[in-house]
Amino acid sequence: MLPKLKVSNLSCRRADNQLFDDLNFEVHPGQNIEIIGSNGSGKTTLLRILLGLIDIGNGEMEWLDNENNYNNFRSIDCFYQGHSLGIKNLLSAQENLRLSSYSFGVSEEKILSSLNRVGINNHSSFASEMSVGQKKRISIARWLLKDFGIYFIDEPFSALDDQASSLIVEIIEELNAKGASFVITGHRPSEITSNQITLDHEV
Amino acid sequence: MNKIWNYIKDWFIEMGSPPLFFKWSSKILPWLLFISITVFIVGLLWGLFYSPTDYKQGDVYRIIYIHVPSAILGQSIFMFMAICGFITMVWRVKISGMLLKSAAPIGASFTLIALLTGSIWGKPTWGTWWVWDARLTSTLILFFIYAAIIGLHSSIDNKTKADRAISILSLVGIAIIPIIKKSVDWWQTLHQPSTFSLTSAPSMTPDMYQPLLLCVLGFYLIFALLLTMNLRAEVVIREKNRSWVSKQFLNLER
Amino acid sequence: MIEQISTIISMDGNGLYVWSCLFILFFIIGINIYLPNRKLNRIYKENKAKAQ
Amino acid sequence: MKSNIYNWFFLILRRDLLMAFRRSSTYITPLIFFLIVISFFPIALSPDQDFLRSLAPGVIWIAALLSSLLAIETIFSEDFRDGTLDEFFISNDPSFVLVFAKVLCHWLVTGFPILLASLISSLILYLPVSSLLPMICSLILGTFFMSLLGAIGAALSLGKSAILSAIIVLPFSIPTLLMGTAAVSSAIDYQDYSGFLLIMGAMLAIGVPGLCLLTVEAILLNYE
Repeated sequence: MLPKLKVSNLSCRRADNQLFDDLNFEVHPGQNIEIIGSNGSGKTTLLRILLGLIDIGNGEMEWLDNENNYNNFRSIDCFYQGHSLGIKNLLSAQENLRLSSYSFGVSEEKILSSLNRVGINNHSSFASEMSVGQKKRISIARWLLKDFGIYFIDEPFSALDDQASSLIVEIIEELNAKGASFVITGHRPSEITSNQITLDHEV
Repeated sequence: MNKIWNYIKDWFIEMGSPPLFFKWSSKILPWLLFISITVFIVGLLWGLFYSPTDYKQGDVYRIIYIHVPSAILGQSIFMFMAICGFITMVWRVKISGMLLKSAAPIGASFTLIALLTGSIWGKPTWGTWWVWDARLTSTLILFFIYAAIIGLHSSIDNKTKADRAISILSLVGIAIIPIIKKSVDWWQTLHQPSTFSLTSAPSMTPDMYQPLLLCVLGFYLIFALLLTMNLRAEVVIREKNRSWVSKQFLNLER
Repeated sequence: MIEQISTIISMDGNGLYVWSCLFILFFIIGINIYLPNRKLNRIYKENKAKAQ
Repeated sequence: MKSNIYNWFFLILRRDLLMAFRRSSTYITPLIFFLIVISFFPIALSPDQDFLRSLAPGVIWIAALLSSLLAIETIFSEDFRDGTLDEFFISNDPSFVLVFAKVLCHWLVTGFPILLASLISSLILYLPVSSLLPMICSLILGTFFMSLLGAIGAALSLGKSAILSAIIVLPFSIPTLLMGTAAVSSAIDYQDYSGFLLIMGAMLAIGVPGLCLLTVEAILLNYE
């Protein structure tokens, strides 16, 4: 199968630091990529460059479009979750999920079942009343709303108990089976993939 | 046509690359220093000593040779900054962001000179240090806008990011400054008849006008000089860890 | 000669205004020349010290 | 179902309004601030009726300007902090629509209560009834323009002090202030005020697309 995203010769420098240089990788359907690096090594910047949020990198990113051609425009459904979870405190769990699914329209059952899948049962209570772990679970529930092409997740394994991290691994494997790919970042290698890119320029 | 345009653009980008800029500016700096200071001093001497005395205001009108050029500079530097801001936003040329940053304090200085000298001029002619005249007010606001740009730049630590932030602000400014000038004029006509006008002699004689033109030219040259100096300092500070700085600026071979 | 100079300087009693304007002009331009050169000098000294 | 621009616009608007009404301080604080500032002028200057009447347009306008500026500082910061702004910006929907929706929501939440409060303050500042209409019209146009300007200030100073965004925005607000006060005071003098309102409308018409686009650029800067 063709890779969904081809990155070649990507490099980026910020002020005096070369964040990364000559980065090459491909994201294949159903396979994951993990970007490992310490704080300030440019993990988040890399994700943002990939998604086109900022335009400070040099190099080529090619996305597979519907007709199996590569071009520079992102036409694959992408899901991005940054450092912060994207959960609004003043909305309930259900409303948060409904907001994330505005553009593709998801039935209420799907929302509820996604929430149940991650172990959130009080659907209508505000996110402000929930703990950080529970908010993290809501954000994981959003992965299940639709079959996205590539998931870009910034540090999914930080600040989680064992139970929650095994839940994440489970869900990632489940989604991989459907053909989705994950691009995740982290401080140290996790068990979900052996396909790792290390960003370690010496500061 | 397109080819020529691209050629010109590439040439400018190449000339604007920090090491090359530092090299050629080092060569022209002594010349610029000499020419600008000569024209500046000659213009001021001519205006302050050899031009005729105004029959109405007496010798105090000679402040015009300081006041008017700096007011003109205050406005045209903002125009310059807006052009730099546009280039920074559209083509992401690094040097134009630095130009914008280095021009801001100079523009603020000239606007401040215009304000202070205008106020000093006001004392003997109007009998008071400050009048809420339309031009004075809009110059004051221009000064505030310069201050806002400088303040914004210093508050952002990432300097490339700060350059782009102030280029956005300078673009907003260039759109709104004409509106400010126009609205202050209207405000004047509404509240009080504009009894005061800064150019008290409406038709100047040529021997008053010629030194004024020379002064304006001299001020522009001084601006070019100050800008080059500021930009050189800016470039070296931004890139002080690069190898070209130690080679060219410090003449060291590490 | 001295009288001529003093009439030029006093400018019919308005001299104070004109000369203070001139002073402000040179003072502010002087600051603008001094500051970037001081920055350059500081970096020059720092790097010289580092190199030796 | 494919989302179009209007769905996207109303989604943001609905979401922001919903959240604003769940946290009542968003619309009550600027309102109270406005009334406090208004009531300080008679106390500090003089309770004389004629004096206050001549001062009223300026006082109301300054208070409206400051309170809408005070409130706009948080327009993007919360979304930026909790990551929802990232999501909006990587989605394929146009981001200037997002900015416009957020500005409109902010205006509905803060500018609109200020309009109502300005009616009350016209009573305590002895403003004649004939000048109420130009005051309301100019405040509608002016506070909306201020919200747009404030949005760009807030985006540029995201995560920094509120005073910085005030410094950025206040010099640019002069035309609005002048036109607004001029409209009200010419109505007090029984003169034609429509010209001032037309100019404010023209500024708004240019400001909506221009400032929204520049605000998008300013927000994107914060991701670098």
